[in-house]
Amino acid sequence: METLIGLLVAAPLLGAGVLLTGGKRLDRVGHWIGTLLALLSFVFGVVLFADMLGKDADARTLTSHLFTWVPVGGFQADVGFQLDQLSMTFVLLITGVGTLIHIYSIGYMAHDERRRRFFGYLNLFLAAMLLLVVADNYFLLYAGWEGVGLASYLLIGFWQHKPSAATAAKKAFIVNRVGDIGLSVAIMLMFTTFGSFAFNQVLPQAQQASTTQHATITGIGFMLLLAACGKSAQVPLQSWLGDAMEGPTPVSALIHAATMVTAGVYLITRSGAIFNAAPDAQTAVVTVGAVTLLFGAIVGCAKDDIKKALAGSTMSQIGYMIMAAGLGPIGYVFAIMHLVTHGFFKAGLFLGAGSVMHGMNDEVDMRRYGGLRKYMPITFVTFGLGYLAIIGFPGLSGFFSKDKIIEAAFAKGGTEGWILGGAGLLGAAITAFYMTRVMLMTFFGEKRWVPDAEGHEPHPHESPSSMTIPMIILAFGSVFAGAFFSLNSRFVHWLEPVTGHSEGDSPVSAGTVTAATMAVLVVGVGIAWLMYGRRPVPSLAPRGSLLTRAARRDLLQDDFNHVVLVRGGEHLTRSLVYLDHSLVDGVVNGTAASVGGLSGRLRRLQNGYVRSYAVSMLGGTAVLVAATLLMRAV
Amino acid sequence: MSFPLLTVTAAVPAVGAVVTAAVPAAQRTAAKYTALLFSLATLVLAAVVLVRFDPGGNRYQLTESHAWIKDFGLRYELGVDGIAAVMVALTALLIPFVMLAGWHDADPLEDVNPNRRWRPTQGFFALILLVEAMVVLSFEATDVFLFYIFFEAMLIPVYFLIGGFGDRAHAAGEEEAARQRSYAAVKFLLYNLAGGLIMLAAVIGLYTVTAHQLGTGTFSLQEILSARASGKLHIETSTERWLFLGFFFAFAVKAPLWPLHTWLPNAMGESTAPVAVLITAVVDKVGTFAMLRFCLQLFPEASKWATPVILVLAVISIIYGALLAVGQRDIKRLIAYASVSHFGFIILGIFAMTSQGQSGATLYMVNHGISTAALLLVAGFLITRRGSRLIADFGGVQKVAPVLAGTFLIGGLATLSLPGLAPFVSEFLVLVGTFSRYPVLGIIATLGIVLAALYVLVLYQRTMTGPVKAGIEGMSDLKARELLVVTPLIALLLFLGVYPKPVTDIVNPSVNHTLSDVHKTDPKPALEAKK
Amino acid sequence: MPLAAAAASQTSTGEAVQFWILGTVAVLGALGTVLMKKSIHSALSLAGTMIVLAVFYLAQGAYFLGVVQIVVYTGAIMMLFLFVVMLVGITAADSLKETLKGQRVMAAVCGLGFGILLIAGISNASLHTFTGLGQANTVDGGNVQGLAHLLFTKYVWAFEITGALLITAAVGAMVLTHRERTEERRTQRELSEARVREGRQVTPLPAPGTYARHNAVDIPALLPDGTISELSVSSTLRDRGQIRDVSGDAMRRLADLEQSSERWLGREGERPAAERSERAGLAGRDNDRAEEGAK
Amino acid sequence: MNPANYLYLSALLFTIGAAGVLIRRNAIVVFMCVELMLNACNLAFVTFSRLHGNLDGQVIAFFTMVVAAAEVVVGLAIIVSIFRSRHSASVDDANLMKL
Repeated sequence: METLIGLLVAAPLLGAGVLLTGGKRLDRVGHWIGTLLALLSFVFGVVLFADMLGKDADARTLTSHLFTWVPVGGFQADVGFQLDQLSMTFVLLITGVGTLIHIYSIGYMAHDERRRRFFGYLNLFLAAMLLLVVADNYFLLYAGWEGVGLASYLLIGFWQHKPSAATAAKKAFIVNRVGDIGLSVAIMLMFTTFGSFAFNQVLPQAQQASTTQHATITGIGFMLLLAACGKSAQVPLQSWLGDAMEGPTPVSALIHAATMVTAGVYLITRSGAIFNAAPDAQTAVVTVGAVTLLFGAIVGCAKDDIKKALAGSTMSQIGYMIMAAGLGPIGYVFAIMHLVTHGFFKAGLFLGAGSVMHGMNDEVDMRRYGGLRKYMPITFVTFGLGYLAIIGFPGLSGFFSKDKIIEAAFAKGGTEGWILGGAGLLGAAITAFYMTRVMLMTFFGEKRWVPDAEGHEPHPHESPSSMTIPMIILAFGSVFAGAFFSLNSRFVHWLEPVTGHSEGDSPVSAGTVTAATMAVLVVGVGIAWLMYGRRPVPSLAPRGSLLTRAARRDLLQDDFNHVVLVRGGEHLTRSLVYLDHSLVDGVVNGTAASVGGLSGRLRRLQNGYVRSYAVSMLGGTAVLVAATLLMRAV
Repeated sequence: MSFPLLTVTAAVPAVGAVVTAAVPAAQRTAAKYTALLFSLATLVLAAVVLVRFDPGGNRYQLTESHAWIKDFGLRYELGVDGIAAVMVALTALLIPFVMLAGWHDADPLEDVNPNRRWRPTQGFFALILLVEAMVVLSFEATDVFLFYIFFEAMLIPVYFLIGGFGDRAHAAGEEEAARQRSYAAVKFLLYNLAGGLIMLAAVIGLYTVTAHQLGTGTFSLQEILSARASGKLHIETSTERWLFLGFFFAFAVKAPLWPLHTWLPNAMGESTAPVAVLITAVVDKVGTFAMLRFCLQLFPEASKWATPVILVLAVISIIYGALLAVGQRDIKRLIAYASVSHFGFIILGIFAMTSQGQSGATLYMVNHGISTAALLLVAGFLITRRGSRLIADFGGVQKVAPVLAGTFLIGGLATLSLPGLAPFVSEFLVLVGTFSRYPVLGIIATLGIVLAALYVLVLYQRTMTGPVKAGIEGMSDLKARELLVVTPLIALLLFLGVYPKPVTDIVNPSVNHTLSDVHKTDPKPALEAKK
Repeated sequence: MPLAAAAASQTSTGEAVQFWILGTVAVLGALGTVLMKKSIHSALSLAGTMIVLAVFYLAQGAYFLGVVQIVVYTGAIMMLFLFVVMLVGITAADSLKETLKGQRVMAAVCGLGFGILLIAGISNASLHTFTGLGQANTVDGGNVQGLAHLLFTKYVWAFEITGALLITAAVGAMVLTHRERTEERRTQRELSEARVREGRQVTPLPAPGTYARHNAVDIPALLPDGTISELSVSSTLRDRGQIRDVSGDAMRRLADLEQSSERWLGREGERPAAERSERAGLAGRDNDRAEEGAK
Repeated sequence: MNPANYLYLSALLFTIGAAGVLIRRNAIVVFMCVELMLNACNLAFVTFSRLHGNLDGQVIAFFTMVVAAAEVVVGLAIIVSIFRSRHSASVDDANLMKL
């Protein structure tokens, strides 16, 4: 079984290797190879899962040590895997959703001449993401962490001929790198504190270490949070996610909705022991989560680009998860549960959006959709189910997971609990609003279609079955996953051995919270219907209020980045280039010039007349004779 | 007497240089193959050195020692420790690729009378082999003066390589190109000569100190070390500091360390890509290597005394080099400044005085050699195709030459230390090694990884992505010869990224020796220290 | 001059007298070498000094060197100098006016300083008596044998090297003075074609030697109007200013000759001198024309 | 007579020769002055030979003569070839040895 973990990672890695180096020969079968290997990986995952279910709840962790990666003195980095329930959850999500999206992409990318490479990149992503979740130490996790960043970079920039895509890819990678500083510093801190960075060394000792090394542990917590912010697009490192929608839609579904962006949640949950020992860091985590869930939701309300609206939603939903993870043992399980259900419905929503775009000549502006439900029935139904799931319609999966998080937030207790719970409720309302808006603008109302840049009239049509089948499966998941997990607290029991779980004592009862959630849901949907359902949607965006305009520009965060970081950086580098040339080089060149000037003077002595030279020779000889005589005399 | 393996390893390229230079003018291709053959033979010998080296054995192995000039205590002493063995292997490894990449760089431009006795091609390849011989000898020499001789002598062939075989892709025309080329070559020479002269003074100073205290002066590293260990030799603190500074200055110029770095962008910008690789990946490594071997071993106390300043300079190099790389408009100058940043990491690792730092620094030397070679050689192919090295002249290359773009990206990703590629391991080791003793410097240095991502990706974005620019449309993809250059380098980057253990196993014992020279041990983890 | 005494350890009064007289000559010769305006005079002064030195050598028991000094130095090397002076031109006298600023002052300072230092050094040494060469010159049976013994034993290596040097120098001198022909030798046809093309002097150059009394290459031919033809004498002579003027002096001498012949014939004082000279000029021109016609 | 007198004479001749080298511009005369200096040295050698009572000094003087001969041969050849190309025997005219 242990070797199977390695194969789990190796299968898509092999796919990536073959597809990326195979050349044009594989163009015709490349997508099949990619999909098959993703499926193979999923099968391995299922086999492992079945094996795991057959064991005792406390003995389910599988480990496998492959080889020593970097052995230098006390620094022993291993390539070793650890598969426990938490990893298993991710493995299934990644390989499952991943396989579906591979299948979807066969149809979606059918007309792209670089489809083989696309599948290579997707496989590379799967491998890196699997490595991330099955690594048994932070160093190897870091490798997977950067690996998914690379895959994300390659896939966002897949249509490299578009400058906007290339810029977005670069931005994603660099913002992620800022977060990576956090992870690397965290690893260094672990090394200097614990002498190791393996999960089984660091985590059990964290609690005890916090008595003597409290500041360090808190530092580690903050650094891990920075890393999570980068990868999971949390404030203040969220700016890349919206731009990342430049990538092909399956990429947005897989990487920027279902899996990679949730890696931050995984990291925090995995490092739960550290956060438990560092309450200050936990406070920071919940703050970031709460801010982001509102931030993302507000941004989502203002975007007219369907994918960017969904991206705002992703940000907001991950905010929920981060907030839950920051709550400690009362929230870890629900963070992961929401993560899984979100993986289903958000992937489904993105695939639906992709299907819509596919039918609408790649138009992304929702103001130019409208009335599509008749033309794309399957897409409409699956998208609709995803919509109901995300807003938390009772009985669907989003209802169970989100409700639990809000409950847990209240259960945090004290003022903090109220604030977080309130933020969660507000977020739920806004979620209901913007998702209803998306739904209404896309599928209802009258047609607002316009010809594309080349003058082709859109002819909306249902997508091929390779695209609809994954959507249907995901919709299935969005509907039933939540209920399945919540029945008998199945998910809680499943994860409890890894993350630990405590109920907490909520000041408000579960029923009250559910009622409140329902109430805000109705309010959100109602407002949206009033604004976009009853009235026709203008096909050009109105100017909007100050908040709307700010939200359209990602609440001015990009402008801030642009002014402070980009412009400032440009000025800094430009002035440094100038300084390097004039000051550092100038000092040296100046020395050279003054020596040159001096030698120019001295050169005059060298007048080319042999007789002058002879005089100096004779003079020199005279001096030597004089010196000899003097030495003798002395 | 056993077989003088080290001498032969250095002698083969030296003989090769003579043979190549002697090939008749018209037989250019024969000259190329001759040179390649000799470089491959050197590679085989270097591999033998690596295999014969026993990590568990003596500190210096395969030693050779002969009196040279008795009256001055000069000895012909060779020997390798793990670090030197690895560096020799790196040198021998890169030279064949440099030659293959520069296969046509020294071909005479068309309409040259074949009967003329002008033989630039022979000269180019002979000079490369000569550089190889000198570099190998300076890695192998355990006599300070012997080292000094080769350290300085290698300037001469490099000078001619920069000044005589410049980049043909120059925007400002033939005459301006020649002017800048000679400026770059002279700057290179003057900087390094200045460093070398100061070092010479320190070398002589060391001799007088040993002559004074031991009766007979010596330059032999091992004699000095054993004399110091037995207490016969005691260098006064102030003397030691001055001697250290003399040595360090020369190495810092060569390395190059901020603010002595400005020769590198000129030299790399004006020379052809293979020569630039030779400079940054091979020749400059002698500087950092010598810091490890000579500065730390000969002057342990002074090294510790100077450590704070050097570390700060190294961190400045890292950040400064990276920031300047972001601001460059010329591909090769960008890579040059990136190298300045990377050399900052190497020096940081050396002077952090932890086993992670120094092993990381040694590994970094190897990895930087390979990754820079990969990136720069592909950049060279790119530049040759377009006839320009300005970033602004490129765009959309990925569309017309995907393999070229892909290899360029991999080289770039290696440069920005992506996990899975070799430089990541070394960079992280250096950072961990630094952090465990100097947390603040470690964190500042970590910022370098963001800047690295910035300059690499900006470069990639501007040259490879976006719409296809004018002048790019007909660009051909990599040819078989070029693939032969790039593929093994990339394979090596991947291999060492995933499994660097073979190298670290050779390097670690030597690093521990060096650390014990400076009486330093790794800091204990905080938890254990508490107990 | 008493040869035996020269080898003795003591200097005789005779030697002292000889030293003071010949030493003065040597210094005068040296000064002459430096200060004479014409190089030929310098060479002769130098030869004088060298001969004096040869005498000094002999006086000091260096018989072989004394002879060599005269035979090789004064005889051969100075001749070589004279040859070169001849080649370069004896009248290419360089003025003694100094052109380099400060050169003369510096030369004087350095020279004087050096001389004073040397003399001070010598006077510092306590030299009172000669050991004398009596023994050294007799042990091998003579001065020449003694030198030969040293040369072929102790100094044989230096001797060989010096021999090699001499050979190299001889070859070097040949290489240096040998003029490499850098272009194809032009045939007579090409030369004549070039001459016609240039159009300046199509015909051969006029021959010199009007009124030749001997091998008169330095006497230019006269053109019909009585002026001399520059082309008829070698350009080297022209540069040296060694063209003999025929117009006045020679005419007069010719007239004298005619006069004396007339006297001899007994027709003295028939015509005035002016008329005679005019006729002589005419005759000369006729002669010229006849010569050109013949060519 | 004091043996040093020969040496004084030698020094005097040498100095005069040296001054001649510095003052004269005609290359041939310069060469003659060099010869003069060499001869002055020879006189000193011969005198030393007599002072010490062995023949080594004379051997050196002999070598000096040979070397002087070689030098004159090459030197004059150089003068001739310079004269050919520059039509001057002045050492000041050969002043290309500067930047």
